[in-house]
Amino acid sequence: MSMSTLAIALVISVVGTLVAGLVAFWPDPRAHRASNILLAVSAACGAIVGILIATGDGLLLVLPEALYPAAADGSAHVWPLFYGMVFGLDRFSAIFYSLMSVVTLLVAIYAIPYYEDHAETYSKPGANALTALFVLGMQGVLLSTNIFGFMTFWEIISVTSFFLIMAGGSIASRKAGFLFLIVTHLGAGAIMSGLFLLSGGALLSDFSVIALITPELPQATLYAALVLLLFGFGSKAGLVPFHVWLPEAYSEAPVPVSALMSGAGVNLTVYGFLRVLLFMLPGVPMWFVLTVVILGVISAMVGVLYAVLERDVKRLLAYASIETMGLIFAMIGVGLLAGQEGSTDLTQAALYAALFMVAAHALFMSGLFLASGIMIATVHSRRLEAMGGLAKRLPLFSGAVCVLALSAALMPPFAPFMAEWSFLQAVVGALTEATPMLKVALAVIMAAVGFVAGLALFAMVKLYAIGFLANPRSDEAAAAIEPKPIFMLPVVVLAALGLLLGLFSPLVLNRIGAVDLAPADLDMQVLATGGGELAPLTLFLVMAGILLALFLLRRLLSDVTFERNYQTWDCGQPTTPRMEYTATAFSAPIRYFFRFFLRAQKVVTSTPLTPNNPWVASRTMSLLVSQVWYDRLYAPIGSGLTRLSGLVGRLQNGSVQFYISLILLALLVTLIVAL
Amino acid sequence: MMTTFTSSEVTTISLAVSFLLCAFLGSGKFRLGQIVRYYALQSLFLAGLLISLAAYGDKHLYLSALGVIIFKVILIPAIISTNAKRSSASGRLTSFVRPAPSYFVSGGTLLLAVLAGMSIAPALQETDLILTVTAFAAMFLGGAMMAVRRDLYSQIIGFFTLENGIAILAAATLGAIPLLAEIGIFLTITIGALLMSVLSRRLKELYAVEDTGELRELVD
Amino acid sequence: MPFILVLILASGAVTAYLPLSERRIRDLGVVVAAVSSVLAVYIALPAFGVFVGEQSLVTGPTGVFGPGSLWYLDSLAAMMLSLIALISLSSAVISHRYLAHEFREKIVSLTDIRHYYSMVPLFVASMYVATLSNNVGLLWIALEATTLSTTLLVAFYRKRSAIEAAWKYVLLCSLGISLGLVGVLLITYAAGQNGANSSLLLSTFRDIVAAGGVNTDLIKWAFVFLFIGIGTKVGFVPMHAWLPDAHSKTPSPVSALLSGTLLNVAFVSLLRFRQVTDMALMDDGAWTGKFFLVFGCLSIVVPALIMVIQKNYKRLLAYSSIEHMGLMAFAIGLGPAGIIPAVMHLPGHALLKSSLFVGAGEIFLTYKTTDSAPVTDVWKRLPKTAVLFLLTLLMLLAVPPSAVFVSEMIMVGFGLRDYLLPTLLVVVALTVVFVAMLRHIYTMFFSAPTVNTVLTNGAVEKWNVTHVVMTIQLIAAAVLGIFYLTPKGLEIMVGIAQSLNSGLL
Amino acid sequence: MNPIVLTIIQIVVVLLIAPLSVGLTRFFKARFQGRHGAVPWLPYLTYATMLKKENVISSSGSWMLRATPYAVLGSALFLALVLPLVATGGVLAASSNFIVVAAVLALGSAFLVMGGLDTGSAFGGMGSSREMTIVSLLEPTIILTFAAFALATGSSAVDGMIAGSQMAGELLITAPYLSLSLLALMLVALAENARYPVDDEATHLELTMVREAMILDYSGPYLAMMEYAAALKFTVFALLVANFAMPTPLIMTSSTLLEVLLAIGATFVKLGVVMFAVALLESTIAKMRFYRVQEFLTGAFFMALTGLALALLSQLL
Repeated sequence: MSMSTLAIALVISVVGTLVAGLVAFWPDPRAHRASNILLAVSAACGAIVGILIATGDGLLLVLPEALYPAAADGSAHVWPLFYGMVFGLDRFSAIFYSLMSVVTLLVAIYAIPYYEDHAETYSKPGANALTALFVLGMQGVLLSTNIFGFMTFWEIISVTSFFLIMAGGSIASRKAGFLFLIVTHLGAGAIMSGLFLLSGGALLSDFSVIALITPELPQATLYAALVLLLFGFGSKAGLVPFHVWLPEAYSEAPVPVSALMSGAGVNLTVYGFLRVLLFMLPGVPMWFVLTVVILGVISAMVGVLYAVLERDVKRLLAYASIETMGLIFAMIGVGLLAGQEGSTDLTQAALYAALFMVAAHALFMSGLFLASGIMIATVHSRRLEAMGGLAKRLPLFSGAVCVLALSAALMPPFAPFMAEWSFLQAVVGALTEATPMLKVALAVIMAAVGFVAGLALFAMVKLYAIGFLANPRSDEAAAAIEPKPIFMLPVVVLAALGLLLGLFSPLVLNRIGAVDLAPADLDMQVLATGGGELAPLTLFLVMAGILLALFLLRRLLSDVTFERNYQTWDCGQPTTPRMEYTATAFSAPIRYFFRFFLRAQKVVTSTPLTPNNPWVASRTMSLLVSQVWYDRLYAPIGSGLTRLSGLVGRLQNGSVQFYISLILLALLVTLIVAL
Repeated sequence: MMTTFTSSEVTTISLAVSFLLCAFLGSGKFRLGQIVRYYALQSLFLAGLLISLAAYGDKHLYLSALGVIIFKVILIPAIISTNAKRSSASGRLTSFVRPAPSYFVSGGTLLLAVLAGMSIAPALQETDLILTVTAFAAMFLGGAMMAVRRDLYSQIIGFFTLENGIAILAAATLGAIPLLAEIGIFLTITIGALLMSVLSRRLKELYAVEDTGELRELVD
Repeated sequence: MPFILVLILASGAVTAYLPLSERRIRDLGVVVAAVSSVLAVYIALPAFGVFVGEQSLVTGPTGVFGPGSLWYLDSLAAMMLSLIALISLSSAVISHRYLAHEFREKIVSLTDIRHYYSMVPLFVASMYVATLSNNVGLLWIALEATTLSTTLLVAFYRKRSAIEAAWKYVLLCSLGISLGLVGVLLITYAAGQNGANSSLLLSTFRDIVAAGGVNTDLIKWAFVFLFIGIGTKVGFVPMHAWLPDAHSKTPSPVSALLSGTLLNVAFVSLLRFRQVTDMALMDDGAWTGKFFLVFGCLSIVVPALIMVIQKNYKRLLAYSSIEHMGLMAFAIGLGPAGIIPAVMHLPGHALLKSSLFVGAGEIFLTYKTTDSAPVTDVWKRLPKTAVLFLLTLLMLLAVPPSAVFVSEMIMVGFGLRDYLLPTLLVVVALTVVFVAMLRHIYTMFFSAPTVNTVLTNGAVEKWNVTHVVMTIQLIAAAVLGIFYLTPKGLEIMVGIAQSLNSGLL
Repeated sequence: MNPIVLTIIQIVVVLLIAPLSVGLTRFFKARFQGRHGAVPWLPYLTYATMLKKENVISSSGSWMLRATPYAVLGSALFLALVLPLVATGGVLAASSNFIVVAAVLALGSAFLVMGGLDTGSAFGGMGSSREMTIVSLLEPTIILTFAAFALATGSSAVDGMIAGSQMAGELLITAPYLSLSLLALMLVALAENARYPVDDEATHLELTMVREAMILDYSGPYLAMMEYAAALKFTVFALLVANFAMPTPLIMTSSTLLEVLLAIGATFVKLGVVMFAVALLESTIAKMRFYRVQEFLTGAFFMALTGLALALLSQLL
């Protein structure tokens, strides 16, 4: 595929998204389908280009040059717009581009039936146009190679997602929208300031140019820039102290939007963070790396703990997203830490494991959000308590969701496990000859990853089991029917992709450059790092083989084929669906074991039914999970700001004499100070 | 009209001192009629000062003295008093500070003005110190009057005392401003006076408001 | 040439008192505004040559009208002229519909309309003079004339709060401007000290000061008085108290003019004086830069905080004007190169802010109050105005395609290089403003309709002239934003900035 | 002797002696408590009869209820195939990486939990919630224990750990600091197989049983598969712990027929010893209240952590 055809395909994908946004406003009722199909097609183009460049050996696509063959005197064709800015896709950004395009493709397909079913809450043209703009913003961020382009499209993303979150129109979505707006706008300001600090205030300097400037930057500006960038990217990724907006925003946004934001939007923060750290900065100070590791680990733990407690499907997934992002940032931190301490192969393995985890996260998280959309649509409520019994009624759909849930819980044959495996194996391998400080850090990291993996399994099993199994706990769940195939397609495809990515992870990793994580000489079947190997395909074949053998053996040994259905054993007391274990009950032990941190208040009120017999009483139990971060960190800042502005507001107290004396005072003070 | 050249400094200083005296006394009075009359007297002394300066300075000062007499001695006091009478505004003026201490406040501002005058004196080489001090004194007195007084009319008079101070400063430093600018400034000041008195009359007639204390509705 | 312009506008003012019907006066008002705008742009054309690139970017110290003339026109003045022309024309067109609506509902009488159509041309004329005048005395008179001509407009609605706002406006601005007069006198005296020249021409000041040997601490005294005096007109924070009252009480077309052009005219005249001071102090704007930096930061942070608890949507827009003036001053304070983002910011803010005030006027006509509480469910009742208002607001809050985004990014870029902490403070304040304004407008637009909003019997809002004007100015700001990105655009903006500091890159 | 034969020998031996292990523990416990107790090979008969029994399935269950037996038994079988129980260097030894082993364990438990919940009864729910808590809180302990072993023996495949130490003689003598990790592994084994301090596998008291509650609703062949899976997992853990303690008599590719018989005999002996120890433990201590199991799990975790720290320190000396 020559460069110009690739460039044309890339331009088609970008222009297609823009046109999709415009088509959304077409008065014709078919505009909704047309806009989404167009978006899907352009995303498909983008995916193909992305994959080709990512797996191509060192291909670098620079847009204006690739489109027009260089002019005779070799001066590249300068685009009149954007100060002759250059847009391009190198191998690193191509990985994210292809990921984002795949997720957009599937979400666009999913959006067609979704918005038609929810026509009364969301205005279709508005939602489609904003989604198209959102995707355009993401494409722009990945394509732009200088600060101005990066920040312009970053701002487009935050504004469009702000409006998308509020599309629902409810009070809660408005509150979530504004909380989102505050954090992302501050984050965007921080990123802009950080980048400007690095580039010495030059607006249009290319990232490669900045890489030349940064080595001589004075220590103070470098540190200030690093802190600002960590805050900027960390807050958008949902690292702990700034994560409070994420569950609100993801649960209030319409399902396709939250799938897009968690599947593709969050990856941009990792892209930006790595683009700055790996491509722009010569080296990173030790304290910064340690903060990244600690922040990552804490976010993972907090995210997983709240995911275990959560009873609202979308909030549970949002916390799961925080947990995975925490893991990714921890992996990046460990990679950088190893780089500092000199064990180079751990650096490469950890960074590529983080990249692979980002890819896996994009697939399973968007899949789970799309699936949660279907679950909520069937039950008309986001509470896990109202679901149940869906597996019996929607077998194929629940199969796909089971696959997605297991891959989210880092279970073997799926992609996230491969990323976690290569990271942990690299850590174990590096333990032997690491410096003492690194040894301690790696030991703590291993314990943390184990802890998080365990509780992630707990959360995902809870999500799947309480959501799908046992008897339906509401009549909508009882009346559930298999969703339309077009709804099911994206979920099933994402589940299958997760499995395929897992099985062929050595091939994929080798193609995107992790050469010694998946060495070519083992014909790209084996992940080998830190002294351990894992052949995902053979592992899968062994497991499948065992299951098959068991199936045959069972058929052989017991010729009992007839299954007699009978009600569950209930020691004589007929059981009702209300007696089943709900999400709250299922997570009770964890809530008890971590009560010092979670501080969940459980209130049980019992009202005696008959006056004379106190034992016969109806008990209601309510659980309030206090948002530690919100009450301790965000509420005080909010009230402080309003108090301060009340104070300043008194400046305008209405008396003319006060204003006159203000002016004269200003005059006197300036005279004294200035002269 | 003393034309003796030698004693011109003496006359300008005496006129400046008497100008300052009127301004100082005016700042203590609490009847509308009185402060308007003191303002007119003060402008008269200003005109005299200009004439004495013109004696050995620039010939245009005569014209500006004439302008001062027409506009500041006759026209502005007339506008203010007719407007006050037509809207039957009560002559009594109100202030944050009772009459006795208000002299104390004016004394303080005079001291501040002397300080300011002294500090700027080295920069203004030629102009003699007395004139700059009187200019700053008039400005600060006007400013203090605007800040301390509560009722509408005394704020107008305070503003015009400040205006007189600036006129003295202009005369002291620049001698004569080109005619076009001089007339322009006089016109704008009179229109200013007209507008302020129209507003205070409207406030008095429509809402019986004389005291800016009641004008405190626009608050954040 | 500028005399003719002033003459036309003065005649417009006079004709307002002719015995014509109310409709004729309004039509005449629009005609006068149209003619004066065309003439103003025609006057500015020679300096426009700059944009077409024939002449050298800087029209030299003498400006288009030659050395000794009363007027001075360079690319900055040309930009200001065209801005005033555009916004005064749009304001006239809007007031044609606005006053017709008010007259029909018996809120304003015929004499009020006569007053209106006599004051507005005078106000526009004084702004033109203030932009063009080379003579310092004339500049001062023009600034004072703008205050006097708008006082009656502030007191247009016979309500008590309007007259209170007018009283404060005229008192505070006259006090400020007279302090400015002290500064003008001192600077003329300083310039005239060695050679006994009595000309009040800014261009001659520049030559004398450039020659050197001027008494610098007198210039410093003069600049302090000038900064505080004209700063009151621009609305920097400690002297801003009159601005929210005045801008929220005037009828919306006038407050569009006030916020859109008057603040900018005062700011430009302050910059003219600053140029003379910088030349005298020969320190490349370091000493004066401190003023702009400190007052700029104050003027961003204080309005940002007050906007959080603001209850009145027109006052919200007025505080946003103070904040944007603060932003421009902050940009200037960042050093000689800071003039470029300030000059880029000026047209963007003027276009967007006047369009927002026009939109606010439209909301005022339907809801009859400027308090935000009773104004609800605007999205459904006034769909066209709401969409345009929201888009313009987003553009004002620096969302990418707008000119304000480009200027703010350059500003932060320069700011971070040498003033890290103030710039971070400004970025945080910008976020507070972003959220406060959007939440305020969002609750107004999307809240559930309360009982009194069902005034008109559900009549769907028709496409009227306000929307045309808002769309034009919205598109203009977006095109300006894109224009800044092209190399030609940047080159022209640097050209305009050079008219303030010829030593620029 | 090529690896395939080794794996076959191992799988045959382990599959045969699995029910025996459960039988032996019950037999020894009975004898400790002064009862005659059933014959040790009774489980063989119970599983055989169960396979013939009619299969009654709860009407509220979905396809998960039918898939769970296969998954649970599959994961147990996988461990039996992969881990170095009777022979080391088997054909599947390559995929016995300790992270994979931990994950497959967790996968098996996850399906067990989901099966328990699917019946929709309160008992199944309670058992599943408790089992899931134990499994997820054990995850870090398993990883740290095996990490310590990997660090000490240099290979992160469990097979390599045992094979490496087998050549170098007894593991514990050469690396005494691993005794803490071995202890942690024992605690993990007890928790994973529903043994005494955490859960009592023989009880039917609704409020205490954890694993038993989850398989309450199975019958016929599915119940046989679940019981057999539990027994198999128990044997796997028993032999693994025994091998870590005393790795020598294991079949290797180079061992002759005599050594093979010797190793198989040793496996029986090892199994007997471990079962005796477990029975002794179960007869002496009382079962922990579930909400105190947290201390047990934290204890195991810190033991594993200190084990790893000791292994790291030992590297430095």
